[in-house]
Amino acid sequence: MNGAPILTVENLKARFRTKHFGVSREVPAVDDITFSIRRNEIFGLAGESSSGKTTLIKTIAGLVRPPLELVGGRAEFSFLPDAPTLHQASPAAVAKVRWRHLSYIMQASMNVLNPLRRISATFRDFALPHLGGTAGDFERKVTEHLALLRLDPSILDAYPHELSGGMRQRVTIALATICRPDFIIADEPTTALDVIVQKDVLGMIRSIQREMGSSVLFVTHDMAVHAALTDRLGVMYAGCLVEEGATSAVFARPRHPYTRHLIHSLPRIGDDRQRASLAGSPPNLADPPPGCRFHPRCPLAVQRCRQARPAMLEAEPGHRVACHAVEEGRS
Amino acid sequence: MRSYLHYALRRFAQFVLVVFIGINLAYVITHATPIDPVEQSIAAVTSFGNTAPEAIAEMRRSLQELYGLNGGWLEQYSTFWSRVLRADFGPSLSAFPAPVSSLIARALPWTLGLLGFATIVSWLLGNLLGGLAGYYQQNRSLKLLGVLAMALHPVPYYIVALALMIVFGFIWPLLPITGGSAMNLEQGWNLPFIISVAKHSILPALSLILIGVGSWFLGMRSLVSNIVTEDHVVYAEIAGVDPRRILGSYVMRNALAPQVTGLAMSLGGIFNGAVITEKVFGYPGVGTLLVDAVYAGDYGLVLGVTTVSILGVSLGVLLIDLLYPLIDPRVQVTT
Amino acid sequence: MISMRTWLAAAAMATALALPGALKVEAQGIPQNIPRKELLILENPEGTIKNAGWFNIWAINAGSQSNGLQQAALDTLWYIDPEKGIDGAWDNSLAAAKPEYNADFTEMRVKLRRGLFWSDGVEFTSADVKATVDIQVKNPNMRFSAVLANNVASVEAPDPETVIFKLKRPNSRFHANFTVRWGAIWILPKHVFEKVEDPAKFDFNKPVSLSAYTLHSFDPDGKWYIWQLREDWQRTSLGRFGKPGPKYLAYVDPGPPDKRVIAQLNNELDVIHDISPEGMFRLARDGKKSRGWFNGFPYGHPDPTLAGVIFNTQNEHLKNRDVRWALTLMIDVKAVVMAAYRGAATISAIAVPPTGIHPEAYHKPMEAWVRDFEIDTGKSKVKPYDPTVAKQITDMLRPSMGDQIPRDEKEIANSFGLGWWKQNPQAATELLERAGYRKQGAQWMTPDGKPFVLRLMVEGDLRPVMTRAGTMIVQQWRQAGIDARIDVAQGTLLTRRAAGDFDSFIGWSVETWGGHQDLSYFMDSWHSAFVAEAGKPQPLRNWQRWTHPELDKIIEDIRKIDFDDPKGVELGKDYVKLVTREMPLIPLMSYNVFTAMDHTYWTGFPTAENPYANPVTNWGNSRYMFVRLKPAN
Amino acid sequence: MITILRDLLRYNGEFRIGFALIAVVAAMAALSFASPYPPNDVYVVAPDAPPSAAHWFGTTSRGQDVFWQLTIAIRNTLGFGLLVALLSRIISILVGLTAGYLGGWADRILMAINDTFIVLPLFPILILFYFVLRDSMSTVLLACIMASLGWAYDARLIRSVAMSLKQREFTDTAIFSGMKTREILLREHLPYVMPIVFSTTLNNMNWSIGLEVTLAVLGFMDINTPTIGGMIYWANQHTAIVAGVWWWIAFPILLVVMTFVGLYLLAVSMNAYIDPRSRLARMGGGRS
Repeated sequence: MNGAPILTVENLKARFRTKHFGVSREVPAVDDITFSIRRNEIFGLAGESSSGKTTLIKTIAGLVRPPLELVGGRAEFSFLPDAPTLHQASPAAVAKVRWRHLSYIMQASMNVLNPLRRISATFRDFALPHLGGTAGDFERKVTEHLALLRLDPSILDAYPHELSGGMRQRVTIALATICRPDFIIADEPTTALDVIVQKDVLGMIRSIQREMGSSVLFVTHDMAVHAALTDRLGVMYAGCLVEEGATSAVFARPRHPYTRHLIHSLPRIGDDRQRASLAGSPPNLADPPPGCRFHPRCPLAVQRCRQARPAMLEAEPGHRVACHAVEEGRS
Repeated sequence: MRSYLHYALRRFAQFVLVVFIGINLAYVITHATPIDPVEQSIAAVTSFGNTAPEAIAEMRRSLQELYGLNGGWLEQYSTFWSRVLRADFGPSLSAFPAPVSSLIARALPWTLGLLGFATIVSWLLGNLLGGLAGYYQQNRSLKLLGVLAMALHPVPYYIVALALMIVFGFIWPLLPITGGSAMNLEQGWNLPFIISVAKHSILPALSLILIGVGSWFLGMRSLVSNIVTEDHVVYAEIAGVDPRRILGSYVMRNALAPQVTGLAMSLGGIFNGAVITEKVFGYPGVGTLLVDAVYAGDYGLVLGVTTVSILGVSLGVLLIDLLYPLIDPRVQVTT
Repeated sequence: MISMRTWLAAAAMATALALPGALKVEAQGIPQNIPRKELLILENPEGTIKNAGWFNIWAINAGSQSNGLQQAALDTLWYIDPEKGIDGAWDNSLAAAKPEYNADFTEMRVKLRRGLFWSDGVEFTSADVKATVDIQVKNPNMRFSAVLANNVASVEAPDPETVIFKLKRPNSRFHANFTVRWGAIWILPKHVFEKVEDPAKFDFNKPVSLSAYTLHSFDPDGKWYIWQLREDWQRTSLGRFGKPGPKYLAYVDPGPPDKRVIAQLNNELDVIHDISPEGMFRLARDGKKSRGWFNGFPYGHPDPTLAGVIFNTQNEHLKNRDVRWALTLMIDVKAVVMAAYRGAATISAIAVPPTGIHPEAYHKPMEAWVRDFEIDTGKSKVKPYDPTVAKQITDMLRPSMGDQIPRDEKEIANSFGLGWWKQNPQAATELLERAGYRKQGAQWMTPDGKPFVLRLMVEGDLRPVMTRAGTMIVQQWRQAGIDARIDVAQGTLLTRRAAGDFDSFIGWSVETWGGHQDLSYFMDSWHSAFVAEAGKPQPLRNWQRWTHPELDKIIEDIRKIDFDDPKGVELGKDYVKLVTREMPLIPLMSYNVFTAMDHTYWTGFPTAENPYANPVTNWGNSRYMFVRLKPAN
Repeated sequence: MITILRDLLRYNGEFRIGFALIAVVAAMAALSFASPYPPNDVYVVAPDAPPSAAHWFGTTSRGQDVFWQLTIAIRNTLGFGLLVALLSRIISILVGLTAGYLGGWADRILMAINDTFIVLPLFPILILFYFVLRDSMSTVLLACIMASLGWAYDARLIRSVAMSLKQREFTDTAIFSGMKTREILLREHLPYVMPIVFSTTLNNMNWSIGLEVTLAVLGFMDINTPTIGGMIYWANQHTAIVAGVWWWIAFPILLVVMTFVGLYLLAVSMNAYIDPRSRLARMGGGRS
C-alpha cells in the first residue's frame, strides 16, 4: 500500500445546535476525531446508529449547514491541499473537486436520485461538467462505464421509480464512479438491500475500487461487511473515534471493549454460545456522560473512566485505541 | 401511455362528477325556491308598461317553455340538462330578448383574460419568490417578503381591491378604476385598445395577484425548506452540481408538483376572488355580470353564469390535472 | 448569493413589466379621439348595458332606456316639461298643434309638422305615426301593444300631415300616451320596420334617428354610447330652437357614486344623473364649477314624483285604515328627511309631488283644509297636521349649513315644503287599539295574538337615499313597538312591487307631469278595474292595490273633461282629500335628484334660476338643454 | 393545555403576534355588551364627526358611533365565523375520519365527493342561494349553508391524519378488543385529530368571515344585523370615501384585517406546534 494519506482528519469537531419552542440543544456529534486514509484503500467506519458516523462524513465532505456547525479541527484532502476542510474552501475550488476527486454513495440511496428526472439527466447533471466533451462523447463514456458495471444502457431512459431498489443502488454506484474519483465516501450503501443483492453490490464496489485505484471511506454498522470488504477500520462511539487499525488486526485482536462487543455480537457458523449482550443503551448525545463516554456500559469501567477522557493512543503500530484500560494494560 | 390513459380517464371521471354535482346543486337550489321564475319574469316585463291580459297569457306560455316548467319532474329535469348541454339558458330578463348565452359569451373573454393572467403571474411569481425564500432562508429581503405575504394572504379579495381602489384611484389617481378599456376605441387587435385594456386591468389583476402571490409564496417556501433536506438534493449538492441547476431542477421543480395540485384545488377560490374584484373595478367580466344579474333579479342569467362558472372552473382543473404528469411522471403509476 | 440576486432582479423585472408605464398613466375616463370641447359627457344611470347592441325601444324591456336614444334620436308628438320649458311647459314636437278631440272624446285628430326627416334622409309623415300604432297592435308582445290595443279602434292617415285616432272608449287623456314625461310612445320609422319580419325580435342597430343626433359608436360591453350631431339637424323638431351646442354626446357608465364624484372632479363627467347627498356636498365644495339644480342647499332637482311608503293594502294588517294612519303617526318626518337627504328634501303631507306647478295648484290652496283635518281615534279627536315642519327642518340645518339655508318663509316653502303630520304616539296607540291590536310589554301584538311583523322593502344601493329613508322609518316603527324589518330587494324591487310580494316599500306610485296640473298621468291607472288579485301581477302604477268607489268616480269624471279644464284641479283636490283620509300610502317628499352639472366645458344648463328643462339624464324631456348649452371658454 | 399556551406564548413570535391581535379583537367584541347605544339604531349621535375624545373612532353619516358600532359588528362577525367553523367541523371530522379509517371504496367515494366540493366555485353558488332565498336568508341560515359547502378541504387533512392513525398499534388493539368502528373513531382517533381540527377551525373562520364580508358588502346579507361587512356596505351607501368620512371605512377594515392576520398566525403557529418534525426536535433526539 502506498503510504501518502489522501485524507487527513485532525481534531475534527462539529455539533448540532437547535432551538424549538425555547428548548435549545447542543449536540456534539463529532468530538475531536483524528485519523487518516491512504490512497487505494478501503477504510471502514463502524458503530451503532446515531453514533455520529453520518455526521462525521458529512463534516468531512463539507456538507455543513445549520443546524450542523463546524467547531474546529481539519479534514484535509490531498487533492485540495490548502483548505483545512472542504467547508472552508472556496466554493469554486470545492465545485471543481467534487465528483471529479471526491464522490459519495449515500445512505438511503433509494431516494438520492431526483424522482422527477430521468437517469440520463442525473448523469449529465453530475458528471458532464467534470468530464466535458461533446454530448456524443459523454454518452459513449457513460455507456461504457455502465457496461463495466454490467448495467444495461436502457436504464438511462428510466425514471428512478421505475427501477428496483437494488438497481437504483447500482445506478448510484455507477453515478459515483463515473468520473473515476480519487476518493469515494460510501454511507451504508447496502443497508436496505436484501442479502443477495447486497453481496452483488459489495462486489461491484470492490471491483471498481480495485480497477480505478480509488480510496473508499465505507460506513456501515454491519461488522460482517467490514470484515469482508475493508482494509482498515475505525470504530465510533457517541461521537468519538474509539479504535482504529487494519481490519484484520482489529478483528484479530479488538482492543476497545466496545469493538470487542461489536465483533463478538456477529453471528458465526457453528457457534451457538449465548453472547453477552451489552447493558444499557447509547448515551443521549445532547447530554453525554463525563469521562469515557462508554463507561456506563463498560464492563471494565473504573473511577478514572468516569472522570477523564481517554486519549487515542497507539497500542500497536498502526492500531490506535482510546481506552484507559488498554492504556493501563488491563485489557 | 396506457397508464396515462388510465390516469386521464380517472381525472375525467372526477371532472364529470364535479360538473354533475355542481349543476345539480344549482338545479336544486333554483327549483327549491318559492319564487316562480315565470311570474317573476312577467312581472318584470309588465312593470314597464300596461300590458293586455292576452299578451300576458301568451308570454306566460312561452316562458314556461323556456324555463322547462312544463311536464312532470323528470321531464323538467331532462329539459334542464339538455339546455345546459346546449348552453341555452333562454332569454335574459334584464336584457330581454338577448339570450343569456350571448351575454356570457361576451363577458367570458374578459374574465378568462384577467383570471388567467393574474393566476399565472401570481403562481409563477409566488413560487419563484417562495422557492428562493425557502432556499436562502437567511436572506433579509426574502424574510421581509415572507412577513408581507403572511399579512396579505389571509385578507379577503374585497378588502384588498377596495384598498387598491382607494389608494390608486382616489388618493394617488394613477390608474383607471372602472371599466375594461377607454371609451371610443375599436375593440380588437389594435395597439391603442390593447394598451388601454392592459391599463384597465392593472388594478383588478393586482388585487388578485397580491393575495395569490402571498399564498403561493408561503406554500412554496415551506415546501422548499423541506425539500432542501431531502436526500436527492443533498446528494446533488455533494456531487457539486451547479447550484442554479440544483435550485431549478432539484428543488423548485420538485416543489412545483404539489403546487400544481394546489393550483387545481384553489382555482374555485381564485374565481370567487375574480367575481368580487371585477365588481369593485366595474370590469366587464362574468363576475360583474353575475352580481348585476342578482341585482336585476335576472333568473336565467344568474343560473347561466353559475353553471358556466362551475363548468369553467372544473374544466380548468381538468386541464391542470391532465398536464400534471408532465411535471410529475410518478402519478401515472401511483394513482 | 450572486445567483440569488439575479433571481430577485428577474422577479423585480417581471413585476415592473406587469405594470406597463404605471407611473406615467393618468385616469383616462373620457372617450378617445374626440375633441373634449365638442363633447358633452352624461351619465347613463342604468350602468352597464348587458345587450348593448339593442336599440329597438319598442320591444319590451329590451336594451338600454337611457343610452342617449331617449334624448338624441327618439321623438314623438308632444312634450310636457316638468319645469317651465323653453317656450312654455307644453311643446308641440312632431305635432304642429295640440290634439283635437271630438265632443265625446272618442276621436283624436293630430296635425303634424312638415319638413322633418329621418337621419337616413326619408321624410317623416303621418304614415310613420300610423305604423307605430298598427305594428304594435299587430304584434302583441311589444312595449306599447296593450295600451294601444285597449284604446285604439283604428288609426287613419288621410294625408301626410294628418293622423286620426278612433278610440274604443271615450278618453280625454289619450294624447298623454304620446306626450313625453320621462318617456312616451315614441314614433318608429315605418320604412325600416315594415321590412322586418318580427319587430319584437329586431335589434334596430344601427338606429335611424328622428331627432338631432345619430349614433356615432358604442361599446359592445355596454359601458358607453356616443352620438353625433346630424348635418341636417335643422330638419328635426329640435331645429326650431337653434343649433345644439355639443357636436358629440357620450352616455357613459361611470360606476358607483363615489367614482362618479371623482369623475366629475376630474372634469370627465359633465352631468351626473344622481349621487348620494354626501357626494353632492363634496362636489359643491371641491368641484370648482360643479353645481346642482339649486346653487346651494338643497341642491337636488325635485322630480314630479312623490316618494313615500307604499302599503300593500291587500295585506291582512294594512287593509285597515286605522293601522295605516297609526303607522303614519309613528313617523317623525324630520328624522327621515335628515337620514335620507340630510335635510335636502321637499316634504309633502298630501299625495301630490310638491314640485313643478303643484304647490300653487294643490299644496297652498289646500293648506287650510289640511290644518283643519281631524282624525277620530275613538278615544280622542286630533288634528295631526303640523304646519311648521319645514321651518323646523331649516332650523335644524342652519347650525351646520349656515347662510345657505333660507330664512324667508316663501323660499323655505319653495325648497323645503310646508308642513307634515306630527309624530303622535298616543294617537297611534289609540288607532291600533281600535283596530284590535294589543301592546304586550314593548311589543305590539296583532288581533290574533302574534307579534306585529312588518317588512319595508328598499332597493339598497341602487337607490341609496330611499334606502336610508326606509331604514329610518323602520327604526321609528321598531321604537314604537312593531317588529319592523328592512328588506333589501335591489333590482328585484320592481318585480316584487308588481307581483305584490311585499308588506310595504319605499317608492312611488304618484308621478305627475310637473309642468301641468292634470293628475290623470298616474291616477287613471288607479282605477279599480286595473287592480289585480293578490298574487297576480299588478299593472303600472297602483302598486298599493288600493281601491275605493269614490276614487273610481273621480277618475271617471276626469276622463270626461278636457285636459286643460279647470274642473280637473277640483277633482284633483277631491282625490287629495280622499287619500289623506284613507292613507293608502304615506306621502313623504318629492324625489329629489342630485343631478350635478360641471360648467367647466359647457354652460347654460337648466337650473332653479333658469328652469327651462329638467337636467336629469334619463328623461326624454332633458333633450331641450342641448340647444341651450354653449361651450365654456 | 395551559402549558402549551405558555410555551407558544413564550417561544413563538407568530403565536405571540396572533394572540395579541385576537386578544384585541376579542376585547372589542366583549365591549359590545357595554355599548351605550342600541346597535340597530341610527342617528343616535351627531353624524360625520371625526375621531375625537368623545367618539374615539368618529361617527358615521348615519349618526352611529364607529367604535361602539364596531364592537357589536365584530362580535356578530366573529360569532358567524365560529358558527360556520363549528358546524363544518362536524362534517369534516365525520367524513375525514370515516374515509381515512375505512379506506378502500368508501374512501374513494367520499374523497371524490370531497374533491368536488374543493373544486366547486362556492361564491356563485352562495349568490344563487341568496338569489332564491332573498330576505329569508338569515345569518344563521347562511352559516348553515356555508358550513355545508366549506368542509371539504379540512376533511382531506383530517383523513390523512386518520390514515396514519390506522397504521398504529392501538388501532389493532382496539379492534381485537371488540370495539365498534364508531367507538374506535370517537374514542381512539378523535383525540389525535383534535389538534389539527383546532388549527383548521381558525383557517375556516378566516374563510367564512371573508365570504361574509364580501357578501355583506354587495348587500347579499341580512343588513338588519350589524357586521363588519354591513358597516362597509353602509359606508359605501353614503359614499364615505369621497365624502371624506374615512374613519367609517378605515377602522372596520383595520379591525377585520387584524382578525384575519391574527387568526392566520394562530393557525400557522399551531400547525408548527403540531408538526411532528418540530415536536420531535422539541422532545430531543435530534438525529445526526
